[in-house]
Amino acid sequence: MTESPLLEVSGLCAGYGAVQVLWDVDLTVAEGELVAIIGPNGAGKSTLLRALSGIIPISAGSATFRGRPLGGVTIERIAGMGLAHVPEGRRLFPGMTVRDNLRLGGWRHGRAGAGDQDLERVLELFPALRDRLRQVVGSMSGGEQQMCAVARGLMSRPDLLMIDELSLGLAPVIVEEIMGRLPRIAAEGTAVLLVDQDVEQALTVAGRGYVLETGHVALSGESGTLLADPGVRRAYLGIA
Amino acid sequence: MTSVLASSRRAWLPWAVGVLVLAAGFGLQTQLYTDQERVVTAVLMYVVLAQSWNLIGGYTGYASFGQVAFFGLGGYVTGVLMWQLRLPFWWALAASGLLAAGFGALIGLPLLRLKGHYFAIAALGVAEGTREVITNLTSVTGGGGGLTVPTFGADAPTAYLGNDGFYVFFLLLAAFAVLTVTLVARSRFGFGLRAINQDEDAAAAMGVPTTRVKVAAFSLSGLLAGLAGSGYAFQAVNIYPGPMFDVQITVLMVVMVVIGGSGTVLGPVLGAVGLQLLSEWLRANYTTYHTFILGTIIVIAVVLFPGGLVTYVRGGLRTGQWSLLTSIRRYRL
Amino acid sequence: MSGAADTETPVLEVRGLGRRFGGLHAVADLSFSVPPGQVVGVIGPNGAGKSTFVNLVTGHLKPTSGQVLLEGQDITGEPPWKVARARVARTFQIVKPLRGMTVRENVAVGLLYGPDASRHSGAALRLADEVLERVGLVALGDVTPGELTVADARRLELAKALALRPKLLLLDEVMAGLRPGEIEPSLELIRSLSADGMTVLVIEHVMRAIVAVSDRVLVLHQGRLLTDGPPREVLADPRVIEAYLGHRYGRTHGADTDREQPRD
Amino acid sequence: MSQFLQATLYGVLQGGLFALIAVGFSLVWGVMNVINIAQGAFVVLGAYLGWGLATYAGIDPFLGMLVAAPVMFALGYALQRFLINLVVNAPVFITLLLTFGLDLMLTQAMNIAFTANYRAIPTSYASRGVEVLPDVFLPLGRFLTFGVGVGVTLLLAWVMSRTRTGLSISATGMDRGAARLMGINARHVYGLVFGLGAATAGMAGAMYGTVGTFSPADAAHLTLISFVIAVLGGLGNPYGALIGGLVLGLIEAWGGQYLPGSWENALAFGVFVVVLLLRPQGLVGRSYYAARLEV
Repeated sequence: MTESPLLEVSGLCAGYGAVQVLWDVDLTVAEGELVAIIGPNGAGKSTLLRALSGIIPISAGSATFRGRPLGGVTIERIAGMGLAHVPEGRRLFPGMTVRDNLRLGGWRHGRAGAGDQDLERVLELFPALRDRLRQVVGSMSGGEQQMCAVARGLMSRPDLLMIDELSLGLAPVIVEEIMGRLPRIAAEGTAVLLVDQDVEQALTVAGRGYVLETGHVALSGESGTLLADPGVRRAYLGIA
Repeated sequence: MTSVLASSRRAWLPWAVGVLVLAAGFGLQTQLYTDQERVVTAVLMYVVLAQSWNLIGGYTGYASFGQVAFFGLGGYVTGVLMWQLRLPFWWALAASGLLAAGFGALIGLPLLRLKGHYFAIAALGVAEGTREVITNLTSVTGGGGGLTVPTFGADAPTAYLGNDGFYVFFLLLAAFAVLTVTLVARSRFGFGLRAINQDEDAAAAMGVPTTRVKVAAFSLSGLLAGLAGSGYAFQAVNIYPGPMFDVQITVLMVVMVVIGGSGTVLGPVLGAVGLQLLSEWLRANYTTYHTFILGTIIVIAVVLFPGGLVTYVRGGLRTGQWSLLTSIRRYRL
Repeated sequence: MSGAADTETPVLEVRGLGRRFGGLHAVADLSFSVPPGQVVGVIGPNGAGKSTFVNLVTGHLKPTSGQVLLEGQDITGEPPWKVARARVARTFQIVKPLRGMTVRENVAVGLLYGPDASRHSGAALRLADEVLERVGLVALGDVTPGELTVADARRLELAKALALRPKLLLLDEVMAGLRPGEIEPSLELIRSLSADGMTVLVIEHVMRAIVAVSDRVLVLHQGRLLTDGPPREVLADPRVIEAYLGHRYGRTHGADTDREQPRD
Repeated sequence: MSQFLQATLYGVLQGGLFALIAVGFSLVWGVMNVINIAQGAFVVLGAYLGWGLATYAGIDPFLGMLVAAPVMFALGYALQRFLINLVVNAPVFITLLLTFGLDLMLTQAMNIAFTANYRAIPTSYASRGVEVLPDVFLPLGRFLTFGVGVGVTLLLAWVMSRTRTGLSISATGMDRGAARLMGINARHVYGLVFGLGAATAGMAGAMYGTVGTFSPADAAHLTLISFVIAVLGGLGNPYGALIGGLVLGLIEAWGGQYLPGSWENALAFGVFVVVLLLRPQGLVGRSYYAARLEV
C-alpha cells in the first residue's frame, strides 16, 4: 500500500489527568481494513479509542485521520470527520426507540442525510432490528442493543468505525453473529477498529491485530500469527 | 487555617487571633454610631447562619436549601414562648436551639437518605411547608398577622436588650458558632463529615456510621440557625412568617459560604462579613442599583472562584497558580 | 502461609450467596469458605461478578439470597460501617480517595472510626504515619490524592483499608493499571500481611500477580463459581482459558496447557 | 356539588398555566442539570413584554406572546452560550448560585425599569365567563391561558420527541457523551434548551399578566412553583410538567375551597416532600435524564 493509511497513530500518550495510561502507541488502519485491538482488562484499549475520538486529550505523540490531526479537535468535529465510535457499554439513548437512535446516528449528514437508504443498509446488515424499530432500546436484550449500537455507528456512513468491547456481557452465539457482519462492513468501505477481550473471535474476523499490555503495544501482526503466538496467552494469563 | 499537623507547633496562634478578634469586636462597639451598630449586628448574625449552613452544606456536602426553616422555627419558638407563656428570653433561647436541633434530627433521618439536589429541594419543601404550618396555626402563632414579642414594662418576661445588648448577644453567638465549627473541623466528627462529603461508600468502608453522622451534623447546624432565629425574633419584636422563613435568607447563607470557601472555618466568616457589609454599603450609596450590583458581583465571583475565596488563595499559595481562568477551563463545556 | 487446619473456624464463609439486578444474576449460589491466614485469589473475566461479590461481603450491596459469615458470625445485610468495625477491610476497584483531604487525613478517618477508634484526631494523624510507612507512602502524607500517580493512589487505597487493622482484607484490583515494576512491591506487601496472620482475598485481573501470591484461586464466571484450587491447576483448566480468551480458544489451545504444565 | 366542580375547573385551568410556567425550568434542569433560579424572573419579564406591547403598541397579549417568545429565546440562548456555559460542568449548586445572581440582576432591573407597582394586561374578553353547568362558570381569560399553556406544553413535547432538533436535545439530556459522539454540538443544544426555557417562560408570563396582577416581586414565588411542579412531574419531561401543573393546580383549588386559611399551601409542600421521598424521579419521570454528563 503506497498511499498514507486512513488512521495513523504514532508515539501516542494519553491518560486521565495526571494519570498516564497509554505509552508510545503506534498503530495504523488502512481504508476498508478490519483491525483488532486485544489485551487484558486495564491494558488501555478503551483509553486508546477515547483518545482517538477526542473524549480525552492526547498528551503526546500524534494521531491523524485522512491526514488531518485529531489532537485538540472536539468530539463533535471528529465525529463529523467520519470517525464513528461505538463506546463501551453501548451508551444507547435508553428512553428512545431504535429508529430514533439510528436517526441520531446519522446526525453528521444534516437534515438531508441519514435518509431511508442508510436505514435500509443497516437493517439489511442487522435484520433483527427491522421488527424492533419502534421499540424503546432500554427494553431490548443486550445482543439487540449491541446490534443497535453498531448500526447507529454505521448510520453516519463513517470511513472508520471503532467498536469498544463488542462482546462484553453477550452470549457467544450473539457475539458470533455480530462479529460475522464486520468483514462485510469493511468490504463495503468502512474500516473497522475492533476492541475486544475475546481473542479468538476478534482475530478470526480481523486481518491484523495489536495486543496491548499495560498501555504498550506488546505484539502486533497478522491475525494468524498472533493466534499462534504464546505471547498472547502470556499477556492474558501471565503464564505460558 | 493550616492543616492540623502543621499547626501543632503554633496551635495557639488561631486561638490568639480569635480572642483578639473577639476583643476587637467589643472595642469596635464603642466606636460605632447606632446605625452602624445595627449593621454590624446583622453581619454577626449572618456569620452564625453561614456557619450553620457550612456544617451541613460545606463540611458534609449536603446542600440544604431549607436551612431557613431552623431560623424561622427558632424565631417562632421564642416568639410564642415569650408571648403566650411569658417565658424569659433565655429560657426561650435554649428551647429554640434545642427544638431546632431536634427538628433537624427528625427531618434529617428521612431526608438525608436522598442524594445531591434531591436532598436540597426536599429541604426547601420542608422549609416552605413549615412556614405554611406556622402561618395557619393562627391561635398559637398569630398566623399571617404575625406576633409581637412583649418587650416593655411589666408585661415583658425579659427586658428588651437594646442595640448594645443585641450587638453583644450576636457577637457572642458568632464567636460560639465559629468556635463550634473550629472544634468540629479538628475533631473525629469533622473527619467523618469530610469523609462523607468526599465519598460516602468509602467513608462507610472505613467504619463511619454515615447516617448517624449526617443527622448529627444537620441537627447541629439546626441548633446554630435556631439560636440565631431566636435572637433575631426578640430583636425584631414583630415577627411574621414571610420574613422569618424567607427563602432569600437560605440563599444568602449559601452564597456567603460558597463565595468565602465552603468546608473551611474562615471562609464563611469572610463571606458573611464581606457580602453583608458590601450589601449594606451598596444599599446606602447606590440605593436603586444595590441588588443589581450585588447580583453582578455574585455572578462574577461564581464564575471566577467557584471553590470560594479561601480555597482559591490557599491553592494559589500552595501551587503558585493564580490564574483566574483555571476554574473556567475546568467547568466549561 | 496457608497451613490452616480444616477444623478451624473459617474467617469468611459464604453460603448460597446471590444477588440479582433485575433479571440478571450478577452473583448466584456462591458457597465457599476461607480459613485464617490464607491468601485467596479471585479471578474471572469482566462481568463475572467479582466486584459484586466484594460488595455483598462488605455490606455495600444487600444479597438477594444466602449468607455471609465472619468467623462464624452472621453478618449478612449489616451496614458497611458495622462490617468495617468487625475488621473486614476492602479497597475499591475504582479507587475512592477522599479527595479534599490529605493522604494522612485519609488514613486517619479509618483510625478514628474503625474498630480501634481513637478519639483524638491528633493521635490518629500520628498513627496514620505508621500505616503509611507500611505501604511506602509516608513521604506523601501532606499531599492530596489528586496529585498521586496511579501506583500511589492504589497504595493509598490499601493504606485506608489497613487503617482498620483488618482480619479479612478484600483487595479489589489493587494492581490494575500498574506497570510491571510496580506490581512486585504490592505482592511483597500482601505476603507480609499474610505472614502477620491476615486473611486476604485478592480480586485481580493481573494473573501473574495472582499466581505469585495466592495459596488458592477461585474462578468466577457469569456469577458462579467455576473452579477452586491451587493457582497453576486452575489456570491450566481449559474451562478457565475458555472463559477468558473466548469460547473457541479454550478448545484449540487447551491441549497445549496440559503439555506445558509439568515444566513447573 | 357545583362548588366542587367550580373548584375543580378552576384548578385544572390554573394547572395548564402552571405547566407552561414550569416546563422550561424542568427542561433546563433535566437536560443540563442546571437549576435556573431566574425562571420566575423570566416569567415576569415575559409579562412586562406582553404588557409593553399591549400598552404601547396595542397588540393583544395573546399575539404579544408570539413576540415575547423569540425575544426571550435570544436572551436565553445568549445567557447560556456566553455565561452559564463557563461553569456548566461545576457542581449543581454552583450553577444555582450563578442563576441566583442573574435573578437578582433581572429582578432589580425590572424594578428600576417598571417600578415595583402591580400591573395587569387588560383585555376586553378575559373577565367574561360562560355558565357551562348550573352555577359553574368558565372564565374565558383563564380558559384561553389554559389552552395556550397546555397547547404550548404539548407542542414542546411533540418537538422533543418528533423533530430532529428535539431528538438531539433528548439525546444530550440522556447521555451527553454519546450525543457528542454522534456529532451533536452539545454547546448549541444547551443554548437551545436554555433559550426554549426562557421562551416558554416568557409566553407563560404574558398569559400570567392577563389573568392577574404581577410585579417583579412575584419572581421568587414563580420559581418556587416551577420547582414544585418540575419535581412532582419529573425532570426534563413536558408531560411531567403538565401533570405536575395539574396536580398543583388542583391541590391549590380544592385546598382553597375546603381547607381553612391557607392550609392548601402546606398541603402542596407536604405532597412535594412525600413525592420526593417515595419517587425522587417524579410522578412520570424517568431516572436516566442527566445521568451521564462526564464528557
